[in-house]
Amino acid sequence: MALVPDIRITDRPFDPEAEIATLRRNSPQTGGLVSFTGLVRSESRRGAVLALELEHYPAMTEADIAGYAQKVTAHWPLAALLAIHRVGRMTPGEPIVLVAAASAHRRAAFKAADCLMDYLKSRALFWKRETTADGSAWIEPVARDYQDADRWSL
Amino acid sequence: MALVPDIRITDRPFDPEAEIATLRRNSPQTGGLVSFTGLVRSESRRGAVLALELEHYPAMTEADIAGYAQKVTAHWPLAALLAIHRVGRMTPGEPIVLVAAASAHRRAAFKAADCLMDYLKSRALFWKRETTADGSAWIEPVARDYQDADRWSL
Amino acid sequence: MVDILFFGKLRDIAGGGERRIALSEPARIETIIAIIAETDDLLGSMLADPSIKCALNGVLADRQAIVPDNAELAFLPPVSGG
Amino acid sequence: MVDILFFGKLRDIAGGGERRIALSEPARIETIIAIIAETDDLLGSMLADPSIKCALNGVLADRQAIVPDNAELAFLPPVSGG
Repeated sequence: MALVPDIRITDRPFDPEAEIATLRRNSPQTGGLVSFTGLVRSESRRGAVLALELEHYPAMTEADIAGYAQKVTAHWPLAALLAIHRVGRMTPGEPIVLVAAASAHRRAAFKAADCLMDYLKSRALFWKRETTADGSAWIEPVARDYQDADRWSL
Repeated sequence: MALVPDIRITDRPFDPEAEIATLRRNSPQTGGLVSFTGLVRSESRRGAVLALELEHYPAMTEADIAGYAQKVTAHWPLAALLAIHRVGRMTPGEPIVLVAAASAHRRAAFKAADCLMDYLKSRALFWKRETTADGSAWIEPVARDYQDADRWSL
Repeated sequence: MVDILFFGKLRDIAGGGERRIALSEPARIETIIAIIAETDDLLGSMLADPSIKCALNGVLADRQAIVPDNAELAFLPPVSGG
Repeated sequence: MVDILFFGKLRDIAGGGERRIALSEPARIETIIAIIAETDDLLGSMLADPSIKCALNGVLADRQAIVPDNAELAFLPPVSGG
């Protein structure tokens, strides 16, 4: 049976560790589980961050990520693949994103989580606006983010 | 102030997600957190696993890992680095190991966790005995594990 | 009618995330951009930039694609998640 | 006296994790392996294998290292964690 990735976009806070725990308990055959949790930074190049707003395109974003996640599951032998991405307004320290991959093979779990996270960072349909004391600015990926995403060819 | 890695060997069960949550809450400046949780497999090449026993050398193992973890923190810009490793007798599904790295830089967190995990797998002073219906056997790393560890030169 | 959606920085420039325009006949996306540029110079020049992707009814589309009536046309500036 | 520790598969072959031997004078690790081999052929040949590392008082040591009195000498077979 093909693995169906669990992809969720939510406008509510989520508990990354509760999600990781559920994934772990539901993957008893798993050798290992890799997770990445992204948090709203308290400092950016523009100074202290007051808030971050994430926007998505409901008609496309989740389906697009699910399509890419299917490629990830086809590329590495995974027992489970999860991505949760917040949208809406967030404050520093809040979790924005969780990616988790479970596999019998450690390396596959690392690569799958790394790869899907790179996609979320610079390819998935999100737009991010940061508010500091200087006002709000839309944030685009830096060159490094594109280089990271370019490492994968699924 | 230099970061001091948190390295623990324990003969009791531990809760990986509670540890990840604590690390996250204690690293408010962190952009992201990568974790690897290793679980006792229920199946091995030798069939259904009944138990796994992990042995260490108290006079050396933890200090040796702490020494390597210091190199990891010197090599990548990390906000926190944690490794917890079980010893003693475990049954399938139980967590054996947790590695977690927090950093303002996603890539640094991924690499540090990956690297320290490779060290724990094939360089740190642990010995692992697996019990199946056929009896007990000491498990040594496979060629792939050594190749993984050889990727890093800290 | 065509529903036009603006995301990210385009939403700010457009003064809102949605706009509806009437077409007398089906038109290419690039034609719609030209129509927008007639009344909104800055937005028009931003939409013309190749860094802006276009999606027609939820599917990425070429600027030469024909926009049918009742379509949803979205303009997607460079993305940034996580 | 020298305290000798065996780990992993060596513990099984040695029939226990610890052994204490008396030395009339300080000896090299390789000499101690030879002494063990006199009474325990299989264990001796395993210890002679270069895959087995040696630690003297908690520090990895060469087989030519001299073992002082009251030392702890550990034999470490190939490791495997996580």
